[in-house]
Amino acid sequence: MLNTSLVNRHLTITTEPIDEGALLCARTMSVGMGAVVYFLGVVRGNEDGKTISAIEYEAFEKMVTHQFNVLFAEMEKRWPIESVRLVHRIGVVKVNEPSLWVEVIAPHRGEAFAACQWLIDGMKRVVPIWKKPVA
Amino acid sequence: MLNTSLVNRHLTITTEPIDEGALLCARTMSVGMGAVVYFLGVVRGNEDGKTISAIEYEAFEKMVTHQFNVLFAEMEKRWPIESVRLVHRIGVVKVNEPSLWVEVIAPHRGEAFAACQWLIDGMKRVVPIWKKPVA
Amino acid sequence: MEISVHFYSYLKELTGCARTVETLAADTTVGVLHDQLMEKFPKLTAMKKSTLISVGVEYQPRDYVLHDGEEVSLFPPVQGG
Amino acid sequence: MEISVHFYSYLKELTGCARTVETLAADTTVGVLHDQLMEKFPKLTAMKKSTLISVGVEYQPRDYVLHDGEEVSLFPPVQGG
Repeated sequence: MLNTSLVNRHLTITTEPIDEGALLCARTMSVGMGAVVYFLGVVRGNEDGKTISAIEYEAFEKMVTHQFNVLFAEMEKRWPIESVRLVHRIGVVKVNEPSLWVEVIAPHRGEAFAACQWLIDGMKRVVPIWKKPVA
Repeated sequence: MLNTSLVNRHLTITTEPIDEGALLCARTMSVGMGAVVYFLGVVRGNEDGKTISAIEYEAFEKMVTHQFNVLFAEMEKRWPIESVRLVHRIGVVKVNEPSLWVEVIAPHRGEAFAACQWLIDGMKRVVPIWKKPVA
Repeated sequence: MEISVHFYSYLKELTGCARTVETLAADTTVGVLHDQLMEKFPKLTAMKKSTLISVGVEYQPRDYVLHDGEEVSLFPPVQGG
Repeated sequence: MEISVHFYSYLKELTGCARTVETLAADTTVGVLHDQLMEKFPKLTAMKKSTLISVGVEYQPRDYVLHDGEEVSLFPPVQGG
């Protein structure tokens, strides 16, 4: 899908650790924007009551990219966002390390929170990524 | 109010610019935590339809600190959060610069989003800070 | 008794001062103090409905009974963030 | 026609392979292909209800008619984040 919107879209699917500092430095926002909502999903030390050391994420990458772009397009129709950036790590992610980073920039707080939560909910419904706990 | 909870509470009211990078470096979270929600309120270039260059924030500081601690205590009763950190800038804050930074860490996403939004709503109801647009 | 009163934000602009000291009879309530302040600073009257009042660092209702030495603050709706 | 089928996550563990190629009559639907795969890999049957099916990068229902050369993927509910 071609990104014909004026929204700044950034999507990275990577086996590398998520570098929040670098993502922060790369942020741009215009003077009309008043709200940045930022979410970090971090691997917890237990899954279904069992202690784990990591989670291995598997992705069907070509479809992941497409489905994220479908979600971005729908999100941009629903809310006046200026920027959406999302990084999902795949492969083995150790406990206490982030697997997901999302940032949404919009004029107002309510829009930014709603869009960010809608995007994560949508991801958990349609984006083909799977987890396997590592003991 | 004495902070007798085990929650990591951090509150700063400052005339200095908000240093997201430094706040990011100071983050700590235990292995049971899965979600970080982070909000940045940024001064927009217009207020009530007029173009502005900055907003001047005035605070009744002693009451600000007390009212934030009341909100933190209530938030900690409602949601199993591990950490809440909040920085509010006062004095003159230029357009495109952040006036508010909030971070909430909890085991799950829903709790972290709900607690963070509740805290900001509460702030806008009871914390004595006022804005004056600067032309 | 003497009660120190502080004004914040545009209430300060309406009164032209950040602080005043009021001499009140014992057991005066916040509401009576507010009425007395509106007589002294008539421009406060227009903001009567939206004015928030704290004693020390706590919000208090109009029927709160003041004690000697307490600090009262009057301010408009808050706007943090 | 020939249809390439990919398995992801634990469906791959149930079939013991990541990919298979099925020979099908023209106008075969996704549902018929799924039934044929469950015959070939009986362990898939237990997951029948929760299995998601895409053709290329789009989700498709059981009545979607397949075309020669299309790539079909079968996988369990997604769990990103």
